[in-house]
Amino acid sequence: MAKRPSAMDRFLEWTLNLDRRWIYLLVAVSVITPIVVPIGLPVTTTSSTRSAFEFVETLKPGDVAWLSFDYGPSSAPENDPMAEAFLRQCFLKKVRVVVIALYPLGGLGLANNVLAKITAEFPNLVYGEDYVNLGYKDGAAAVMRRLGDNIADAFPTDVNGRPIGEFPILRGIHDIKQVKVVFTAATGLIGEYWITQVHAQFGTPVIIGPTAVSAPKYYAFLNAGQLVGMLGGMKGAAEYEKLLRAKYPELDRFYGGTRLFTATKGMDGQTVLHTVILLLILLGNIAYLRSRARRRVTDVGGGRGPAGTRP
Amino acid sequence: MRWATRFRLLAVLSALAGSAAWAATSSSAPVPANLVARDNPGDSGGAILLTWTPADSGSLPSDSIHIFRAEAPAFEWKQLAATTPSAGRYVDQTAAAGHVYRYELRSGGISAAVSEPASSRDNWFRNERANSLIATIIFLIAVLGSIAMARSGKPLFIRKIAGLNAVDEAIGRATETGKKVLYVPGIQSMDDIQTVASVSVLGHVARATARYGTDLDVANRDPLTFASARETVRSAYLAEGRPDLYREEMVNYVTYDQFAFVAAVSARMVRERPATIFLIGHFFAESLILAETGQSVGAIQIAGQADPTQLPFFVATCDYTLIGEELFAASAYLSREPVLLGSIRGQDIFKALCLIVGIVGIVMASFGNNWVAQVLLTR
Amino acid sequence: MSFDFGRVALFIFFFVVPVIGIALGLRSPAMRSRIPIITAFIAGMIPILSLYIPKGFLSGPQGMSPRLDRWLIIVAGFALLLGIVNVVQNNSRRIARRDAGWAFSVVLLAGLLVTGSLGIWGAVSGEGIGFRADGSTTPFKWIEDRFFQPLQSTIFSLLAFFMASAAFRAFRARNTEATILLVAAGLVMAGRVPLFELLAAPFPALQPSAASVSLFLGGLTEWIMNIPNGAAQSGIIIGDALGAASMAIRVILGIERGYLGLGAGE
Amino acid sequence: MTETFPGIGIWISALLTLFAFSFLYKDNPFFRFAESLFAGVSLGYYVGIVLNQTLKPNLIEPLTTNFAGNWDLLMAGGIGLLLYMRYVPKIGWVSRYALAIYVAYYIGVEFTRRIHGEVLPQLSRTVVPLFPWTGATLESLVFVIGVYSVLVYFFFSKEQNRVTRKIARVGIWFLMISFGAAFGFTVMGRIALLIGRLNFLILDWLYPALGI
Repeated sequence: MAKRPSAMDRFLEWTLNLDRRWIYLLVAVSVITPIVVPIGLPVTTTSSTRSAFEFVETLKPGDVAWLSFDYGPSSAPENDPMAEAFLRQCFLKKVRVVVIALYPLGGLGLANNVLAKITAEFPNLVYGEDYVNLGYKDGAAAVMRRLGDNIADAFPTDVNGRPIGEFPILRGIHDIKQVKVVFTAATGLIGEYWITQVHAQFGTPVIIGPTAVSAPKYYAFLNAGQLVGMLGGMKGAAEYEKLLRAKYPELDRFYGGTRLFTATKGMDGQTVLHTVILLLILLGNIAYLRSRARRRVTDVGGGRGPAGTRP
Repeated sequence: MRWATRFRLLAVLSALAGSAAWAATSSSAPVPANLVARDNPGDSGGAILLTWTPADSGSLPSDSIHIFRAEAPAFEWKQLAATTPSAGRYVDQTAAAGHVYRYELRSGGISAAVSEPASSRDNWFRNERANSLIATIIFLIAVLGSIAMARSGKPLFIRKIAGLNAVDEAIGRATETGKKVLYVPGIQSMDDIQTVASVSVLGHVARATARYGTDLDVANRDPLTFASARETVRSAYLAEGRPDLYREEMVNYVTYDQFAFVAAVSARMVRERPATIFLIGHFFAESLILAETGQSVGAIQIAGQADPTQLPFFVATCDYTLIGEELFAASAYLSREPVLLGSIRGQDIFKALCLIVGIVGIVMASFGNNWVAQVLLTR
Repeated sequence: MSFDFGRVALFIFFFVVPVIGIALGLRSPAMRSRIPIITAFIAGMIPILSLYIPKGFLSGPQGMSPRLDRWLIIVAGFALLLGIVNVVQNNSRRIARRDAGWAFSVVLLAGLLVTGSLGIWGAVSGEGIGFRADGSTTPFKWIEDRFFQPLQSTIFSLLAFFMASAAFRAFRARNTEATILLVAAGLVMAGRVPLFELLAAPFPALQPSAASVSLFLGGLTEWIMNIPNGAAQSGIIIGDALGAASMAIRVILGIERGYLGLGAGE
Repeated sequence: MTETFPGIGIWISALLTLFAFSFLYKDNPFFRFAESLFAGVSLGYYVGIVLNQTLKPNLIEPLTTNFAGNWDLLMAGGIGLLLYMRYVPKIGWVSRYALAIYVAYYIGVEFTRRIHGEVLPQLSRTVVPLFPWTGATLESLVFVIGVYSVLVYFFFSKEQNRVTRKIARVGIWFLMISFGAAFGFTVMGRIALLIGRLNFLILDWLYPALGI
């Protein structure tokens, strides 16, 4: 005699057959509410982000750092805060920054926008001395080979076409070996090339800020000492922002503003939707396990149900 | 070559690499002495290596020493750099190739040591990368040797991947219920090796559906993949002697737009409720709609992809997933193509060597000798 | 014309040899596949050899390898635009035959034409495609900021919806592997966001214990990412690297020729 | 403080964003319009960056300013143009030379990364002491078992005997934990994109438009 499905089972069955667009609505609401009503949940830092932050803190005024925009608009909400936080930290420490972009699908536009936004916050910076934007270049792997010997081979001019010989910042820097750190905000493969090609062959320390989708892979490179730090996705960016504001309280005027998008504020929406998705997975699996248990009672032979397969 | 002999060869060669990379440094002396200047080894020229017996800084007037350089023929001394006496070595990166230089160490104004003339030149081998070259040579021997063996007709063994049993079982289920089999070979073109592997798995599936007379439907997004999938299915039905069962519209081209393709195929799943769905090839995140719809129509789903980004979702939604290299092993097992069989065997040999070197290294490290880890580090 | 070995060697390998190959190929089709394999071998070996041989003629400032790098930056630019030719072909054919949805092909070609010509204008006029010297934005950049960026990021943000719906309707712990996966996923998700602080927000009394639970889960997640995940990723990296290295060898030695658009036998 | 009324640019971005979101309701012409416009604009974007950032500074200017020193770049341009010959009927095979150089060079550079930059450093990381028993060596033991069992799992040219089948089983468990971790991270990655877009729609468009 089949076990009669309880009210709970009927409810679960009903929710499972709901149109998927109700779930889409639930997702939209879970993201919109924290934007309209910010919660301000705490952020805890992890060792991979702390080691990145502390390494940049060891740089001395006048050192040259390298920032590479290897992502596109499709991952800007995760990577922009990383690039902005790194630039603010360098400019506060009087570290000079060379900016390039190697991601074809939109890297250059983001480099221009982020640089314009941050240099507006530090009015006394001089283009060509404190920072320079060398723009985009095709053939990322070939560009990195040239950076190992002679930067001018790959980037003869800056983003506006001016020969790089004119810029004092590059006078002491002939190739990437003399750069103190390369920070790559990355989405796909190009970020990995900095580790397995530039660091492996030229030794320049690399910090990577990957999207959350590609972050798990970089724990293997972090363990092997091929990286000096990593910011994993939006959470990594929020951790870096927390460390930055703790060390440099004067940055609160940028991070405090209500309208400015920061990774820390984004984490509110992340938390709400993480909770919703965890509940959805639990609910879905409870319904699945109960229906499978019920079916096992009815099929004495314990054969495979229509949707089930061998356990 | 049997593994035992290959292992002895590796041990000898890496010992050679170990000694070449490490020059012993002598003990310290009161004043930095016998300064030697010579071409920096293993580079493209333009650098001169200075080595001197390091002095303990206590016995010197100032705690740092200054390096001076004089270029032939004038030989007037110019300050080059400053370093600590205990360093024992310094590399002058600014020495133009072919020019002759002499170097002098001065501490607190008094000259401590002067070197013979030296000039930099380009060298034939970067000895710091000997380990990487040896590993590459061993890899070449393993892979090219295995491919040559496979091409010479020697039958190479590949174990049957568990996934292929799942494939046959899933087609059996479709035959039982009389419903169709839907196959999606990924959304990339034939220049993606995962699509090539998927088409060879499709050949196996088509032969099974030809044998059992099950209805087959192959939905394509890329024109090139569509052409080679149609060719594969037609020859599979011929090989099984059932050309009569082959229908032109079995292999069809849906559309090129990524999201439109996914929406159209999931609508087809809901309409025709296939018993078995194969999602094998290179997919991107929107493939979640396919896996979810397939699950909701109660189909058995077999997925397969080499690049790991989609694998977590396929494992969570599908009944069986070919993971990473398994997809290529499956296509090698099915196609018996000598080059594929040889490559997989060559890679396995090198993986076995990595395991052996790793375990030997761990045993030695456990007894305090960290030499293997140092040998493996690349610069 | 300064004579140096690197430049002349590349001239022979990548100009003289292809010209001879094309001449021979015009007469006998067999040559059309054999000589490109030689060119591929040379182009593939130069970067590999320059990793180990620093000799001037190969890796020096004017050697073959640096010069080939500079060439291949330029060739990569041309290759990036290769896709445009068959997109224009397909879509103009779609418009000519008034296939279903040909209006969207018009939209596609219009977008390509306008943005492309603004890009060309930026190069010809010297204005560039970013900020002008006085800080104002070029028309190309205006289109990038207002059309390109929002479209790309929104189309990708749809994936969050698909994932949430699949989470509810499709992610099942149907076998041991999927169970381990979902349990690890749950722990990592709960460890990377202040989940318990959110749940305890309306109950001040629970907040300290919520914070300690989050701290513990955060530590557990970090351990999962470093050790079990780190180990598995390291194994995957070694396996994939050997697969890609063997594919590279097969292409450079001409064993694998599919990329040239010809069968292995031809 | 109330933002100024959003300009035409913000309105266009917001409209295109809503067109793209309309796919959630169902596949409709507005979404197809947004998707096609995106495909066209991104190809036009490639033309802009390739011409301005690569061909002009690295090819055209060196040839025009110092031809004697850079005449060999002509061949690079020639190879690039040769790629396009594949679309010319009958003599399309000529483009094989350009394709051979392009594909073989970048796969050769990839080869320099794979063994030198990935296999050896990762293998070197697994060579760690396992004695004496401490917290650290125990953790190293788990790590080493993980790496080597995954390697054994991807072993195909030998039949699995009793021992290797168990080791491969352990390998699968490590793989599943790392897939679970990747799953958790990917969830955060996808949500971040949505937060970015809705943040734009609400704070940069809706609020200023409503004068909040």
